[in-house]
Amino acid sequence: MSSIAQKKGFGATIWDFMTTVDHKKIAILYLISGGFFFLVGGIEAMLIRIQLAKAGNDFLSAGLYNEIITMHGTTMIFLASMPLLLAFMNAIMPLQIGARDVAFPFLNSLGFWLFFFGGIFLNLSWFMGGAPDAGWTNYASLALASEGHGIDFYTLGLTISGFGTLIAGINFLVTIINMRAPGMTYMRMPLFTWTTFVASALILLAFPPLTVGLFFMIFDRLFNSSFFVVEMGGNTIIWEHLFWIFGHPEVYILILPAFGIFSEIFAIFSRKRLFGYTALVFATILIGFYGFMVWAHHMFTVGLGPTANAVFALATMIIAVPTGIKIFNWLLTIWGGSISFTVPMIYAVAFIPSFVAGGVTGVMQAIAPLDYQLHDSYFIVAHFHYVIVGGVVLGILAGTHLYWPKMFGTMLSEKLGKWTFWFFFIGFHLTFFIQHFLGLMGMPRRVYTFGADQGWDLFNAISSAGAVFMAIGVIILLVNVVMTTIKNERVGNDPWGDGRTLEWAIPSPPPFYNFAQTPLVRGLDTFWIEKMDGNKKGMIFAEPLGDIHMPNNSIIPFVISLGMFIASFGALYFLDGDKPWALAVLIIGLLITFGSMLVRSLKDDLGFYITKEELLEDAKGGKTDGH
Amino acid sequence: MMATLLVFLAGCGREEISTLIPAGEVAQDQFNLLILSSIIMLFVIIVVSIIFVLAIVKFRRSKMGEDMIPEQVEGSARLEFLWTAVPIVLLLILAVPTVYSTFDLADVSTMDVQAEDGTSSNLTVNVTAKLYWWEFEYPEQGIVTSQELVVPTDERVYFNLISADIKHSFWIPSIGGKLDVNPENVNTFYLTFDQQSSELEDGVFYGKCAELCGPSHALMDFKVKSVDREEFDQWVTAMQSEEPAAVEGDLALQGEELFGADGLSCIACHATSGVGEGNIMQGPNMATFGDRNRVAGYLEHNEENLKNWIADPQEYKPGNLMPAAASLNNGEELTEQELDALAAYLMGLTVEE
Amino acid sequence: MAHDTHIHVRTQSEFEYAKKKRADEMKGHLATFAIMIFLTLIAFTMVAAGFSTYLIVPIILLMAGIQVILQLYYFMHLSGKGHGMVAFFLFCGIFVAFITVLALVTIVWW
Amino acid sequence: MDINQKYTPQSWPDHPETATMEGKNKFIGFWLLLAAETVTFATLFATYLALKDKGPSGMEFSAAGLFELPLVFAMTMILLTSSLTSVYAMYHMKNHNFKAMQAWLGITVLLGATFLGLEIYEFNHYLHLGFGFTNSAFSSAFYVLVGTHGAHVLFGLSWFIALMLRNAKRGLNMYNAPKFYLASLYWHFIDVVWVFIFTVVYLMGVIG
Ligand code: HEA
Ligand code: HEA
Ligand code: HEC
Ligand code: CUA
Ligand SMILES: [Cu+2]
Repeated sequence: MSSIAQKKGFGATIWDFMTTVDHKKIAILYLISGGFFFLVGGIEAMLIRIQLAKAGNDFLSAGLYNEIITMHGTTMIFLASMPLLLAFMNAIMPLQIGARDVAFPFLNSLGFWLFFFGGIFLNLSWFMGGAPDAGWTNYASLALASEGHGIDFYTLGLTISGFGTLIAGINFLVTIINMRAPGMTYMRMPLFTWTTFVASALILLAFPPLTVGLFFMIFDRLFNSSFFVVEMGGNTIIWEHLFWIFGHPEVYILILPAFGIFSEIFAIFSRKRLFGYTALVFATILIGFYGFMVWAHHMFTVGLGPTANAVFALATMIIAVPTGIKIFNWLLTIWGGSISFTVPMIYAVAFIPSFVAGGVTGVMQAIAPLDYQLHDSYFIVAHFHYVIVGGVVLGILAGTHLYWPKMFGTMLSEKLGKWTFWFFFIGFHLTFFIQHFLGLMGMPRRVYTFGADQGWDLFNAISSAGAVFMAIGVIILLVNVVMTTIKNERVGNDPWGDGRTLEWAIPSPPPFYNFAQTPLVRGLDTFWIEKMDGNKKGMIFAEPLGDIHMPNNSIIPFVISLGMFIASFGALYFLDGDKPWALAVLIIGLLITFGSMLVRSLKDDLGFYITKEELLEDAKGGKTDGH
Repeated sequence: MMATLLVFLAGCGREEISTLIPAGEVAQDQFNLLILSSIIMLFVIIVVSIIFVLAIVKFRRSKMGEDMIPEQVEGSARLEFLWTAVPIVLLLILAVPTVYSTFDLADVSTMDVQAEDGTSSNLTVNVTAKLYWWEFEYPEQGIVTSQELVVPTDERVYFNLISADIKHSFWIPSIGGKLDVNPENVNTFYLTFDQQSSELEDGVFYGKCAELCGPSHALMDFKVKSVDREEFDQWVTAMQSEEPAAVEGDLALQGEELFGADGLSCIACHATSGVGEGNIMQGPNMATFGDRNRVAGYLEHNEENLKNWIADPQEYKPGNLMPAAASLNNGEELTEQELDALAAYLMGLTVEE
Repeated sequence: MAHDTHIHVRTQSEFEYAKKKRADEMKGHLATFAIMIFLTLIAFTMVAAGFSTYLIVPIILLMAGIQVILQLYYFMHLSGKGHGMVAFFLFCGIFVAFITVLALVTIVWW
Repeated sequence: MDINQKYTPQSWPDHPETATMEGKNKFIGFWLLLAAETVTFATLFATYLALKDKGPSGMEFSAAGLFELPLVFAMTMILLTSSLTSVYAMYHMKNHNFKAMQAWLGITVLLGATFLGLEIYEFNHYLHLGFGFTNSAFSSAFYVLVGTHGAHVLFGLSWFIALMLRNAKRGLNMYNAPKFYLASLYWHFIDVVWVFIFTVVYLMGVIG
């Protein structure tokens, strides 16, 4: 079943994607669905900005507005940013460490489908009686009081997709621990692999508190328990703690892989080795570590008392140090380099001032007494969009341009790319810079309207205008994707010409087994080393050409996730009284899930072999090897 | 530069609500922290920007030549040390006032201190947040008001905050930072009001609910009247007089009738006397309605808005807990005349002369 | 990858030695088990005997801690070869677990 | 790896659970999962401690009044012993003695099932007393914490049983050795959690 035997046709392609366990195809699935959700979240953002464009606007009703901000935040964080980053991790990380696939290809597929069905489930709330409306933080007292099933869609949907993410995290960790090519020591791993590693570790330890919190919420709302019911002795602050014990590491789960992408870009397009590689690695680990000790900075105004506030304030400030180390090492990387301003590079360059601006406002918020003023005001909205849009989204856009040729074998247009950049970048600052001042001028966040008597009209109008620029930028990107896909000009191994790491040593897109022979790694930036040594092949090999063992495709992950999806509807309507079928649906769903898990564990799935002959055949098939 | 920028921006915000124009000691402390941290942050941004701009200007490929392969530098321990140490120093500068202020602002030890004559020396207000409105009880004075907080200037006022339903957050931007109003426990803090609100264009400071609490979260406003101690004492005395001021005029008398138990029973939820305890009635206390700055906390204070509100409260604050007048009137809409009467009555409720 | 595991047949003496080592190890496990039972007995007895709460709580928590270490290091071979990363992550987990518990018993407030 | 490859005690490797790449992956992945489970249970414990004895005013049940130690003591002893028996099973697995391994696993399963039976009895007893899941924050936290542990026991038992049945005819090989090993790790982990449950919930509960 080498590439020669691949079936064609639309139905077959769909089936292939539904059953695939190949990390590169799963990456594409993540990219498409994450991209889709990004558009959904973006449209929600546009609705927000339209509503706030002028004082007393009645474009959206109060209740609907709350649903939209909740879904905007939830969608962007859980269903857009994270999967898009997981897409790059899947596509690139195994290549960077010279592996044939991730450690658990089957689980990789399961992780994707769980995320996907969770996301769909969450968004179906729009069509089934209303979306969640208690903010993406879903604070317990409001969430329990919320009518309808919106909150239940939130809790169940996030539970399912959370499991998917947890599986992905474990998978990447094991891959990096166990599957590195010979010679690829930890301190030779590319920075994107490192950030994937740390982000996955954060996923591993941060998602359980969220899941437990979500379960409490599910039990409270659907099965009458009383974790958060104050009259019954419950305590809503527990939810806040659990949410933020998860929530703060979560923002580093988002930013670290983006840091990784930028690290690659700075090195590639300055033609220079990363300055202070070791420092960058340790800064990454430190950020991950501190990330677990600062969550209560989201809760300064809760009333935890001055001791707790002071401790968490100081702990939070410390994070500026490792982050600063990263910033300065990047600056020193481009310093003395030979900078080529390709699209990925302009994103990376633009990221530095944007992110620093967002980071320093974070440190201001860490000053607890000052945060009493800033908390829940538009200053916060400005802060986190600066770090998220100026860090994570720019990282995703940069990564899209950088890795597009590796994933699809064709380049995105540089010219359109620059247009996207300028629209998006200008729009971004226009939208969010001014929001700092709105916050300082007393505007609370999460307000669906504001009076003309508050003095916030002008700045809100400017902010809304900026959002339009961002939307134009995104639309140009879509046009770019469509046009270059139609043109489909094929590229070689190293389309940027200055690739440094292993993924650039193999064809774009790589064959499904990645490396015909496992490479031997001789140092940091191994492809660069080989290139400099004049090695035409771009790598040396650790093993002779031989048979390759590959896993079989499977539909089971899809079915397991589908079962959970169905069961969730049962759980959702379980206590409704007028819906006796709910229990049946719950049981059927669980049966599908557990049944398919049983099939999986009873049926041995030993994979198959690609023979040496097939590999040789494939190599002759004429994949170009770059310039 | 940041400071001048802030001064410039202060012109943009409204003094009733902007944190940039502090009108109380607490807000002033916080504003000072804002300035201090802004300067430090600006310094950080400038340093980064200088290196950044120099780098991207000096080292473009068009200048370096297409084939130039830069030296592959590994790093520099000295530089690493430098940019670890300098931020730490900057953070230490921030850390000291942070810790000091955190404890200072949380210090309520003088709250129950008794003066010589046995009365408590500082004013305490019990704030109850309810779905979209605020109630202020003055326990030592034995009075209750709602929607508008009245406080003396130039002294510490202590607040006990509790929610009657879900979580809210109590915020008067120009007076001081917010504190959450939780359902399970009382939060306590203090504020000082250094300016009389009558000097403001609108005559009141604006207070906000700062925690998402449902559809009308955006409208859960309250107003603050800060007056000097003398005036405050007068106000308290007026509130304490058992009998509400006599109702004058036929229309208003008809309104009183409608409002009462034999009419629409508005009185079941709305007390009209300021004497009493907090957190008992389902609706706002009306004793000072005529003196208010707004209707329902945010609508301009005129009869038109008042009548509209009474006729259909949901239209103005979606999800609030006041029933539409029709449902109190056996399903029939109130006539224009009845609304006029209610409005006349309510507008006449006042304790100021 | 997986397919290249080669099979190594041991000589008789190698085999005997390995077997003996395992048997010794098993004896150690039995001793570990005895200690665990003993610790449990102490814990229950202390409570049954009704000592002061301030005395009991730290001691039974200590007993629990020791038992966990015994389980991890003896029954689950956490110090064994190839457990380095695993132990690191487990301790990270324990660290997060610890601060979570600490936070919820101290600053949910009251 | 060939699933039909037959081994003798002599050719059986010292660490069959990590002798193959798949085995090693599973091994590491499973330990990572246990790290995540540690956090999960910590969260449950933390919530339980925060909500201990919290309930509506006039709540009838508190930890000190409810829990009875003799039953818990019996359950503890049974579960601890089952930990030992699973160690025996692994001992025989390393010796490539399939029959003995299955036998010890069988004993482990029996002990585990007894434990679970007692736990069900205990819950049932509380329910009869009127201490239900929805009574109070305390009851919710109690049932969810101890119940989650019970669910883990149930899962562990099912896992053992499935492995024993599935491999009854095949004997030990490199493909299933890691699975047996992981199941036994899981069983130890369950025991670890129980140590904290009996200490924190029951012992500390009884002393108030
Ligand atoms: C990618 C996401 C991301 C990132 C990276 C960060 C990074 C940081 N965040 Fe942010 N944050 C969010 C996403 C993020 N945040 C979100 C989504 C919220 C709101 C959630 C909600 O309520 O809905 C939030 C809210 C939030 C709050 C709560 C505010 C409130 O609600 O009251 C605080 C308070 O301390 C905070 C602090 C910080 C700090 C100190 C950093 C630091 O990591 C920043 C470090 C970086 C730098 C400081 C710049 C570079 C450093 C140098 C150049 C060195 C020199 C610098 C100094 C000496 C200062 N953040
Ligand atoms: C990854 C996270 C992320 C991202 C990328 C964004 C992106 C944006 N966000 Fe938001 N945001 C959050 C996370 C994020 N946000 C969170 C967590 C909250 C808090 C929620 C809460 O309070 O609970 C929030 C809240 C929030 C608010 C505050 C709402 C309030 O408090 O009342 C605002 C207001 O301006 C806003 C605006 C925007 C804008 C304009 C963008 C823009 O950058 C968006 C740019 C994207 C587009 C413009 C896409 C446009 C697409 C098209 C036009 C597609 C065309 C369609 C087809 C061809 C099909 N966001
Ligand atoms: C079930 C209780 C209830 C009844 C009966 C009721 N109200 Fe209200 N009323 C409320 C509540 C609750 C609010 C606060 C709503 C908010 O701001 O969210 C309120 C607010 C008001 C306000 C605005 C208060 C302010 O301080 O600005 C007015 C005026 C008012 N009610 C008049 C009336 C009149 C007139 C009637 C009788 C026709 C009436 N109410 C009957 C509960 C009630
Ligand atoms: Cu009350 Cu928002
Ligand atoms: Cu945070």
